[in-house]
Amino acid sequence: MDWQIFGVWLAAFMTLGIISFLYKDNVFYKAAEAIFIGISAGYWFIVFFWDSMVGKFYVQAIESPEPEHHVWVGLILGILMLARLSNKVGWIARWPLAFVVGATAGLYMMMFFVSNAMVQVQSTIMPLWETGDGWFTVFNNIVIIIGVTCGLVYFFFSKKHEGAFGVAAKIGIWFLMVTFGASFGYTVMSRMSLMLGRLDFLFGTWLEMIP
Amino acid sequence: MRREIPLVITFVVGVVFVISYFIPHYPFNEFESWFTDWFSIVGAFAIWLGALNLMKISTLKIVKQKKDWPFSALTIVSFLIIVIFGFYGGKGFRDPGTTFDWLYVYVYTALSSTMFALLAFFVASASYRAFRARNFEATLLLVAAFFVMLGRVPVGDMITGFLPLEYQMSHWANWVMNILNTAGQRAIMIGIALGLVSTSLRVILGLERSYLGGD
Amino acid sequence: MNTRMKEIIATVAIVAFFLICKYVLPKPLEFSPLVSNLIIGAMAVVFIIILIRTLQGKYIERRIVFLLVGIALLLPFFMQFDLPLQVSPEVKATYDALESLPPGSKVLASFDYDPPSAPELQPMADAFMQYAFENDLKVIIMGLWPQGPQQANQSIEAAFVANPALREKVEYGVDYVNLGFQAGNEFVIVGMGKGFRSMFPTDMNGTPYDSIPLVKNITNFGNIDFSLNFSAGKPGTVEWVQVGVDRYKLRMAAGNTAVQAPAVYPYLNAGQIVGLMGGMSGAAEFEKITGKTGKATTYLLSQSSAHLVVIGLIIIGNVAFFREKKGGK
Amino acid sequence: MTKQAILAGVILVVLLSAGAFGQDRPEAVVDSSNLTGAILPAPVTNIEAKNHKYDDGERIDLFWEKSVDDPDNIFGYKVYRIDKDGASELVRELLPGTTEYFDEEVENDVPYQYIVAVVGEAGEAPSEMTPEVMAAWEFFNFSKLNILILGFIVCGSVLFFISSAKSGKKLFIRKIGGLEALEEAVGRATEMGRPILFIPGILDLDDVQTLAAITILGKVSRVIADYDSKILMPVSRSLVMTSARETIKESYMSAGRPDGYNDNMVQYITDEQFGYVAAVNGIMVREKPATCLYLGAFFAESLILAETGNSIGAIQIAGTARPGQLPFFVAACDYTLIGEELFAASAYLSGDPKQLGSLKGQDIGKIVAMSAIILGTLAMTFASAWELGFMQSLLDILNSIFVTN
Repeated sequence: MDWQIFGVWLAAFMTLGIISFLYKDNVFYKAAEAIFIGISAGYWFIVFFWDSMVGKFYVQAIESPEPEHHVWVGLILGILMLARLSNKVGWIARWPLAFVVGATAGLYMMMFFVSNAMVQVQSTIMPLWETGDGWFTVFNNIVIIIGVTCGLVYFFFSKKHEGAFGVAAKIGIWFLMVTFGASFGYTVMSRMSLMLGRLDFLFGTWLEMIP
Repeated sequence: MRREIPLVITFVVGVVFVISYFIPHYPFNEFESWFTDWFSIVGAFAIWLGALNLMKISTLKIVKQKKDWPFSALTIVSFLIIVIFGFYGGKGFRDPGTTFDWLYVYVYTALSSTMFALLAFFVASASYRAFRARNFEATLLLVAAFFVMLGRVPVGDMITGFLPLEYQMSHWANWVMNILNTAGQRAIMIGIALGLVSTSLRVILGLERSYLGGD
Repeated sequence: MNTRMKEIIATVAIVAFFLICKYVLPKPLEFSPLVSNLIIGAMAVVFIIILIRTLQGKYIERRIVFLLVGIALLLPFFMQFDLPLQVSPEVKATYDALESLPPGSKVLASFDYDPPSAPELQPMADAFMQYAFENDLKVIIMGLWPQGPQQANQSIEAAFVANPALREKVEYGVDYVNLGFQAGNEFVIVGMGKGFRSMFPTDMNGTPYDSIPLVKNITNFGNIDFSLNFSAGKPGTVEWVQVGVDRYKLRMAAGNTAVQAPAVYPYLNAGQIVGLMGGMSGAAEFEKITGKTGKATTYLLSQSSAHLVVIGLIIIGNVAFFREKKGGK
Repeated sequence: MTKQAILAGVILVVLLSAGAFGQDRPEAVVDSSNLTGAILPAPVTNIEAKNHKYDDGERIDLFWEKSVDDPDNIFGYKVYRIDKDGASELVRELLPGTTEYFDEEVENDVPYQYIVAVVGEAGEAPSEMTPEVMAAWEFFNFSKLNILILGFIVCGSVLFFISSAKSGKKLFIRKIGGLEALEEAVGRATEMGRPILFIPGILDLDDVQTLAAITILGKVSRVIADYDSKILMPVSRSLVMTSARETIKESYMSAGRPDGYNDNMVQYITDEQFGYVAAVNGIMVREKPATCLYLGAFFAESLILAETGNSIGAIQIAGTARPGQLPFFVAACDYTLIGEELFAASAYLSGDPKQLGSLKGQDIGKIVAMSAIILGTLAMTFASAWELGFMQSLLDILNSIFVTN
């Protein structure tokens, strides 16, 4: 038996099984979903085993000519994580969890502050005067500056939205709406692309109808 | 003790990451690379925890003969199959041509892609039944969405084909994305960044403890 | 006839449909321009019927909408139209950045996506791989998503199929290397800033880092000339910008799924990334500008038709909504 | 004493480097013998070696201007490092077009010199030798001082407001529009005699959005208890179920109607995303709630829920901080709490000092951002339009505050 042809048929069957959910929840969908959950958990399990445990930990801690001993601490923290599976000693899993949360908080604090706040503020500072890029650029600069400032006003909670401040907040929400519209359009594009990929598989790879 | 030790760990680790951003040398750079190595290993165990938990729940379901238990059995079997082939394959387990790769291409890819592809249909049906220009804001949203949806595919330029090239739909979409969208996203971004800074600060200082759970 | 009967008949009909497609219909199937235009006309008529029904207050059923979308996505695959496609400035910037790299430059390509996002990102990756190999760029592949390195292998294979001469020319370990996946999300990038070796002690197949000619002299981002990131979410472009670009001064461009792309525009306009390819349209534009026409270009017609259907459905729904509102008052 | 030592050290280094200069260029460094009779390529010019600032003393940066024969007549560049004993080492071969190299294989506080040679067909054309340079160690990265100061301002104001809220000071938070809408919607369901559906997202209790949703649930269930209307709350996490039950029970107690509460108000369905959505859809179609509230962390299920809610004619109010789902909620719901508004609503309702203080502290950050943008823009505009000197200096100051590299 040719495994490739069998694979294509199997994949087609599974694809249709999941699509059948559109009609209603049914046994094919449930079976496909169950397989999906198992396969994807297994996939992650294996890749993490080979790439992280063998490819990194084992090489660094044991195989390397100059073993690094500190990674053993990481291993212990990791094993403590598995304590969660038990109700009795589950509390000890908080130690690795605290490590993860602390590391993430420390790193995010700097990452987001610099890249998403400071750099963005700095690059919003633009001239409202022609400096060689044409007046359309100036117009665009004005739009961006108004958009960012008014958007920030909308998310400002220490003052009532009234008077000039209220107007700014209103303009801010309009900008946010256009932004959401752009995301909306892009998300639709994305979702449709995903389905196109599946149809290409069904009617191209499997049924061989697509030129 | 059950509460204090995690708080100390969070504090020390968080502070090291912040300080090593400013002070580039020993001992902070050393600690930072240690912690980075540990994080990678703990991350792997977190995934295993998820997988083992799934096995635990599925097994319990089968043992207690709960509703839909045969599907749990299916989950366990498919988990075991891919894990066995993964271990068996050695370091080159996912090279093209291996059984693991076959499972990836024909089972995993088919299932995961189709699962998400269903959303295409839900978006369409919600477009018909739910997305309404019920006020000025929602109208603005939908109009911007139209510009982008038309401008990002050739059909937009076909519809506006009578206009000069630089006034066609795709240029309008470019403008919406690069100017209006950038402005709005930037405001959101700055807001989220400040929110993250204050949350992280609370976590590091131990003012925020909800991640530790109850008791 | 009860529901059970109906369902059985429908199932039989679906199976029959696929069997006919597989064994009866000509392969490949191509519609003549006349048939294509007739189909487009028929779709327009269907929409008018839906509009009328909706205005009468009879909303059509969800499943019919599903079917309609399926048809609108599928049929354009068999039609032949020449589509105008204008390359957007952000895609052109990506291409220009690649063009400016002298042969032998080291490009770090991070594959941060999984199969569901492959329809959008794989065409970009395929075109990039072929371009890189043809222009003698040295590619260092890695993944922050476990599936990434495997998707990269598919891209390499696609490049070899598109240009068979490359199979002889390109050598693993010298012209490209696949470092595989590493756990730890953005912390992997932090670690790579200190040294690639510590995060990837071996490549995907267990070869030690120091015995791979291409990378043995690479310590960290300082030795990388350019980076391209294919990203479907977190961790992805945002994390690469925050750590790789802003902290370690990496020069980078990104290919994103359409869902993620709008949030990346501020980085583009702040100069944190030099170029951006967003979603299927970005992929098609990149294929066009590199001249490596592939899947994305063939999807464009279906993509267009899907957008029109969604816009049509929103308009119909809203027309009915305003009519109801008027009637209600 | 120390001063003298430093002085002595400096003199020593100067002498040593002078000695190094005095030496002949090491013969072994480059092979410039002209074998083929072809002409040697032009050497690079303006070569400069610098200590890389603000690191652990582990890197020397090398810059030069490329040879005029680049790229047509050369094969590339070779970088040589000469240590204090005069021994040279080839550190890297580089491609044509390169104008910089960062040497990270140096030792801390050891003097080095460099030569960059252009490699052509005829051999190698060496550059001048650079003056001695050492990779030095700096205590603090002063190029990031501004980040530290700004960070202190934001973090400091968060902490300040948290402590002042804790000490009982009343902090003003503007009214959130969605909260009024929330109350109206509950009232409407009561009038119609139909239930209210509350979905707290699909993430667990460790997500802040879920926590905010539970806080708002406290308020909503209080109104429900007062009006004696009915609430339906299918959830996808067992922990969320427990805490939601407690919250609703408390509301009924404080409304003086403990008998009105029962556990069936909150039901755990399943952790599985689509399975959960299918079940919620079923409940919606069967029970026809008049009001649907979606507050918390949502993923792809957002539009499926909103669509079903719309088809049964319910009033829908949503709130999430997940940007990907906000567009769908805004388009499909009657009112949406956008991003931070969800947290602000929760802070407003709970009066929790931690939340209120953070919100206020973030507002300070926003004031800084907004004023920097406005001031900077004005300064830049005036500086570029009329070349006003003091505006240029203001701009320079602002730039130095926000510069990140």
